[in-house]
Amino acid sequence: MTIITILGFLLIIIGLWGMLTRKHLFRMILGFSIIDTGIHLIIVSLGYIKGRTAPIFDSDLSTFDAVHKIVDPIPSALVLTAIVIGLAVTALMLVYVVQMKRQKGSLDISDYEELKW
Amino acid sequence: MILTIIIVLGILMLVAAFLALYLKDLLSAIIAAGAISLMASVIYIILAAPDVAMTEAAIGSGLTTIVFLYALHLVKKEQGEKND
Amino acid sequence: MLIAGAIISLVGAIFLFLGALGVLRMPDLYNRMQAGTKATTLGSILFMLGLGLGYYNQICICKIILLLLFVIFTNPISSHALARAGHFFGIRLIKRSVLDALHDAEKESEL
Amino acid sequence: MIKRFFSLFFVILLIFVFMPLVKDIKPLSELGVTSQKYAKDGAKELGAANLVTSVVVTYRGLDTLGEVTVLFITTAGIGFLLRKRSTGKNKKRKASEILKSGTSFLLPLIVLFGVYIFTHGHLTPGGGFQGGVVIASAIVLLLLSDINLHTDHNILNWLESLSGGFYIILGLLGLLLAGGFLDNRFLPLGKFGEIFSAGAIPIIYSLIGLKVGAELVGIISKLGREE
Repeated sequence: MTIITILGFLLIIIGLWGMLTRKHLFRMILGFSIIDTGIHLIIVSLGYIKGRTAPIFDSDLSTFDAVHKIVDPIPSALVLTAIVIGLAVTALMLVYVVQMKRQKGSLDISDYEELKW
Repeated sequence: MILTIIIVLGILMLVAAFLALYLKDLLSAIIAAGAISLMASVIYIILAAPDVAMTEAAIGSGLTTIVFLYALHLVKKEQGEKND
Repeated sequence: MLIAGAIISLVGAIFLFLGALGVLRMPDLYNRMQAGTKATTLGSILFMLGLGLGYYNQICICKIILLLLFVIFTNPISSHALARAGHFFGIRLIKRSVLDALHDAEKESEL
Repeated sequence: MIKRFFSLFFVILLIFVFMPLVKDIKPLSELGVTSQKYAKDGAKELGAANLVTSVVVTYRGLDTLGEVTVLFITTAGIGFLLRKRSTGKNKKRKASEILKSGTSFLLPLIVLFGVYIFTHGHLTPGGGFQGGVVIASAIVLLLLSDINLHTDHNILNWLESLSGGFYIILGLLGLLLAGGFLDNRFLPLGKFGEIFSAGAIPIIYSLIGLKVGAELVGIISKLGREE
């Protein structure tokens, strides 16, 4: 569905804007998780076909005419693993933020100026 | 009908994304970011992907929020009584 | 059967709406939490019962009873934990309220 | 201020780059070639009713292996960053009686629900990842209710390594006895639609569920235990 694709792109742009302009470290990670959600929405919406059902065989869906009745299973499978990885990476980033706070005592990105140019 | 649901959910998601970036209170911002995932899981049901919907509802709005809250707790404990 | 189920679900939906209205309109945290818990518990119970009556078959009824048990057990526990955390966090009651049993009990145990 | 203009410029550039992509996306009307093959032969070949499960576990099993590896590495990184620091124990509020008794009633039910989700992954929506997450949320409830609990990290480590190792061993058995790495057909396929069917898929998905659950519990208990 195209409208959901557009929604996913809007979420990506909002998240990127947040990551670029906000100064607080937690806000940047929140922007990252918004980008994550947007990407997942786009990938799942690319596999949708109008008027079809989920790829699970039961009494209503036989294996013979499945080709004309189910949506694409591959994007679902890819997103399934991507969500779990997203959680793990978010947790790792948060732990880094906690360590940075312990080292320097600040949560503002403009206080970290070792690599500033 | 389904198009209306999708449009309403989409507008709510965009509003929640802006709230997550611009609310003053960090706790409310984290809750808003969890709400985005919750609405996304409803959209996955509409897109006929129940597996993804289950995962997103459990991870995106459950565990991610909990991990954020634990990290916020740790950071605030470092800070002492000063508030932010 | 379908009509009876529809009526029961409608009543449940009205309760859910009242719960949402209560969350918006009530004055302080504890009142809001009470509206958001009591009304939505009853509302979701009625809604699911109506659904089960409307599409009556045995597997459906069994699943709905399990769901109801889960809602009945989890909803009060979670709101209890939230209200208790709010109390110890230091959120005040509204001025007009007359009774704070947890505060009184704490004072008694200190004495 | 310069920086803000720079970010605005960057975001607008991104919009212009992606605009043609969004405009040219047409909704699918037919499945792609690979998906058509999966839809036609997947149920007959592997015997799993849930096509997403057979894609995740068998057809793209190497992806899942890599994903589990990434999860393991992030868990190890978190454990490394949050090494034990010797600070004094601070006092915590005790959990209330209602929460404790409610937890003792609800915890087995939630764990049972998680196990149900990952053993029925080949029949109904759900599977290892979802079941592992449900088990991890049960452990969160335990952490919230009984604050002085110490999750035994040795048990967690053993559980994680054993399930990971058995996952690889099952993959190698598929390589030896059947068509290729992580092929599930070295066990009999059984009757379509029953719980003991689909060859090794339920076993592999249960192992993935145990591994994911152990890793997520490790992350959360490390974050929650830190003082």
